[in-house]
Amino acid sequence: MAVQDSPHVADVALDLAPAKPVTNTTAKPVHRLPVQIDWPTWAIVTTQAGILVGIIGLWEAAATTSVIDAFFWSQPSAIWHTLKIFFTTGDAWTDISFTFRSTIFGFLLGTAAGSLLGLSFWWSRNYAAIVQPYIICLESIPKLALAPLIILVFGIGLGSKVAVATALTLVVSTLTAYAGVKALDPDGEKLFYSLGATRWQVFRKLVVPFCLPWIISVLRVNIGLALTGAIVGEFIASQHGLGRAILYAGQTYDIALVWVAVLVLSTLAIIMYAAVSWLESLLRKGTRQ
Amino acid sequence: MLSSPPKLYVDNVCMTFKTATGVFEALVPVTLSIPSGRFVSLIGPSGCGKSTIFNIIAGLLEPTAGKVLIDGVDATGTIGRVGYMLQKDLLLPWRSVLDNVILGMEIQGVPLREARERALSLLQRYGLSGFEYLYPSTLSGGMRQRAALLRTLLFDTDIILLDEPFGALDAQTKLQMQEWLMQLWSDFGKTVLFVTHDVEEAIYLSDEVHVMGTRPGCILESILIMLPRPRVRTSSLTPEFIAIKEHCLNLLTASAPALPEAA
Amino acid sequence: MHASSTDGTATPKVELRNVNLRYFSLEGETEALRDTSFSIAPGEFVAIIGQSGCGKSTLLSLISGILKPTDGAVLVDGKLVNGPSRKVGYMLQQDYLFEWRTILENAVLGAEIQGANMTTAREHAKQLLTKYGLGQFLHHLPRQLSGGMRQRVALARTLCTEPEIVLLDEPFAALDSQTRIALADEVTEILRREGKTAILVTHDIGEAISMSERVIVLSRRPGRVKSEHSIRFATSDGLRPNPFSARSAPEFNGYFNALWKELEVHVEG
Amino acid sequence: MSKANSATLASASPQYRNWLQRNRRDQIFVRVTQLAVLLVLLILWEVLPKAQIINPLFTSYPSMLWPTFLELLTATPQQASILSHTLSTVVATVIGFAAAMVLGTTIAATLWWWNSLYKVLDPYLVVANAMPKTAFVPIFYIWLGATLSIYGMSLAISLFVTILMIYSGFQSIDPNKIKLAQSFGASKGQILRKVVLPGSVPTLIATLKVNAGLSLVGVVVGEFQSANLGLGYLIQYGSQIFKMNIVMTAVTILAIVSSVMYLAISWLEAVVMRRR
Repeated sequence: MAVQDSPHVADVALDLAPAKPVTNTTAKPVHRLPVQIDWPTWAIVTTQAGILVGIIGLWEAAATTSVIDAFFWSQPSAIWHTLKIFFTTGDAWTDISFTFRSTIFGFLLGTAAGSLLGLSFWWSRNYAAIVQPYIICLESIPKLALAPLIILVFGIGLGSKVAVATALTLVVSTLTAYAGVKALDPDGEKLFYSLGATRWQVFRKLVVPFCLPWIISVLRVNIGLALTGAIVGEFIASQHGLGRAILYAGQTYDIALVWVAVLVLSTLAIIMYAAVSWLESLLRKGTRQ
Repeated sequence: MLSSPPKLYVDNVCMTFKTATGVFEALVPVTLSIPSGRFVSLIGPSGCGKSTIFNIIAGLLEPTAGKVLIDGVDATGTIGRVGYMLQKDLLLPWRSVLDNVILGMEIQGVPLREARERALSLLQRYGLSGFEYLYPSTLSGGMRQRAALLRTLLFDTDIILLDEPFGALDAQTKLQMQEWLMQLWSDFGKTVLFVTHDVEEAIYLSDEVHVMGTRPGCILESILIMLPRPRVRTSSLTPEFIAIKEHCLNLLTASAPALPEAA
Repeated sequence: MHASSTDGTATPKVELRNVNLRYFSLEGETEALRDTSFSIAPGEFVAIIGQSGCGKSTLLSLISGILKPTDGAVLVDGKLVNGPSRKVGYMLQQDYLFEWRTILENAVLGAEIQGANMTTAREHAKQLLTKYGLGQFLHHLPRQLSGGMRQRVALARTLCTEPEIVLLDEPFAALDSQTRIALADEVTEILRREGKTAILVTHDIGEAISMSERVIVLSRRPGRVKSEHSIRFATSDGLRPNPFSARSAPEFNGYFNALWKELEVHVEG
Repeated sequence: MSKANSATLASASPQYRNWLQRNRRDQIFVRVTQLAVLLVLLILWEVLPKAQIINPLFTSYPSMLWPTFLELLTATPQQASILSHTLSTVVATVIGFAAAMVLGTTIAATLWWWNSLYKVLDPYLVVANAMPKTAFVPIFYIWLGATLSIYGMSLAISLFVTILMIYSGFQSIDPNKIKLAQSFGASKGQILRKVVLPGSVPTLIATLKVNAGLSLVGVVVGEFQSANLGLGYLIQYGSQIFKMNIVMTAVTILAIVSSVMYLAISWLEAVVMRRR
């Protein structure tokens, strides 16, 4: 290779080396490292905004010129109009508050109970072995399928929505906290015991702080699940809530209202998601000082 | 030999990185001239830019100034010219040892059959027979390093760069691997550039040791090791060896920043 | 300096009498140690070397009281060991500093667990950390420190509970060789000065020779004592040289070669 | 019980025999307790409603499951057989998650290839991922009709998770492995084919596990609203006419279906991971 690439005969001695088992036959083409050109931030932001504006503009134009059926798809101007009505004379705040409360209660209840349950598996291998198949069974059932049943038992009020949201978040938290317990390095426990620690001390000073990152990591997933639980609960039977608004508008073919309710719901979802992400980063800082 | 250019010539290479806090000088002009078939070591404290030099020679990093010449031809910024073994073995867990070893040839477009044939005979000769079809996860640290080294050798370049290949091994395995490497080097006659933390290892293996300093990275001194070859373990007991070792350690301690130091 | 023979008149600090240890699993039983006996005098520094998996670390777990022998007896100060004791400090291979605690909080962990007076413990830990050159890092987090510094914190944590016996399980294995030599020097010096009895388990023959007064070689699994070697260096002041100078002492190579042969090192494969 | 064969047992030390015995006792204890818990739950479920301590209207009885299942097996003019319901749910789930895997991986690879595109789409992906997809069930029904809307929901619910998970899997490949391939002169396509894709197989399988569950949820929720076919429909229908035995039977079958899917993926995982 060297010989072919360069006019200098650089290395006669090497090529004649008798012990060399592999001889160079292929000439290697010269490659350079592929260079990636990153767009500047302004170009990225402009494109991002452009996509949004483009979609809205096209949609409006297509609906006005009857390229798409405005009855089925509605159009941005009609949605804007409905949005104003929804907030001024409609039930916007009642619905938002209902959905928000179901979600938060379910989230808190499910996460707290689930994490404690998961951590408790550290205490006894037998106890964990006994309870585990039930937890896995609960994991494998799509909990949302139980929603009609839960609504039946808990009634059509706030309680049933909280129950659905709790059912969804509880199992995830349990399994995640248990995963943390299983990831404990036995040497860490060894160190504690070599210092003469009791089981309770190991739990408090090692197991809980060690598993906290796991418990925290599941918060963002859980807020989404709790919201889904609340919405599906409202689909099945409810008098309030954004989920009910979407369902009701769909059934009456008020597509603009469906869009409005979906939009408001998505905004709520993103705000809650962002809040939990912020909480998460705060907790992460807190637990590691 | 005098008229021919060195196998590898690192010509006044500088490297500065832009960071949030300003400009960081990783390397001030570094020049290395390495004749064909030499075994050359770089030693120095962490952060002295050893890995930066390697990345530049391998073409993975463009130097701020200076050139890399291979056989007298400008090879700055071209990849696939030298065999580069990184610090970790980086064996791909989804490939058998054999298929890991031929990765370089495969990327260069050598037909699989031919590549496997070439690799098989080498694996058998250099202590990996019986391991060809196993997956890396079943191998010990020493075996993994052997596979990684053979992968580098089979890439079939005249120059190979070894970045602390034995750093993660336990003391005994490390000694065995050094013997094994010496064997390979004398069989293949490659030009080797070797980075290590271990002064004794550097002297024991090399024809020439470059001691590096830090902040910014530079070469403090180049020391020719005139000890006779083949070397044996007892070479390290000779007064010459000890003298060189002490000299190196003195250079390193003089240049090292006062401990302790936050990472 | 100390009587290294087992028939000494004084009670040995640590004694193992015909210790057997088997690990049980569903796949079968593994014999880690067979009929192992030795004793260690107060203030002695002993190294234990052997191939990987020969039961070196198991020995330390036995002495610390975390494991119980299947047969035989482990004694500290002539008394049977039956559980972790405050007399024994254990330094593991990994530094095992907890990320959610500051350096100082990590160092006082032992005192905290043992319910000692925290104000004094904190003072003591501060003194130790300052002595080891970590005075300005008391409130840093472990991940802000380099490997060598982390090991020094682990040492401070071990010594903070004032153990009489210090067990070192390959404490430098994860460090690069320059840091390793420097830290070995420091640790040996500290342990000697404070008159601790120390047991070092290591892979590294050089480390064993340069740090200890006696080297015990374990055979392959099941581990048993294969041989013992007293390490002595002739020095002008009659004191032991520090590990760094021990490495270049004329006796070093003789010991090295003898132990190298003992370990029956073969090329793997 | 144990894998220790008789030959090793014969030579086993008394302590080991003791240990094995204790271990065996523990295992038996665990199994017995598990069964006992199950039995107690079933008995409570059977007895409490019968004794009118809890309202049987809400709970049905475990003894009703099997008769109800047999009853539902035969199709009537108003009601399809329970087998058709099950099949419909399974087909929609598989279509949805298979489509999500293929589409998601392709999109993730494109984003890996073209980093600026990723930066542009990143906020949209995050928003789409945070949105409760189930809220779209009514609109999907209007746009896509009864059957397609269920497939659509099944795809929509798992697509964005797939893209984000696989993309972050691509990102988490050890950069040194990429560097290694580059030092051999590899092109971007070679890096994708030889390092990034095979290295992401564990991520792909993890995604598959998440998706199977998600798609099933999407299908069931879709069926609540729209279909006259599917297990979700059966659950909703049963609860509306207060026939709890239908609901319980359908939920049980759903649990079996989802366990089978989970086991199938775990088996696939074991097969793939055996080579690592």
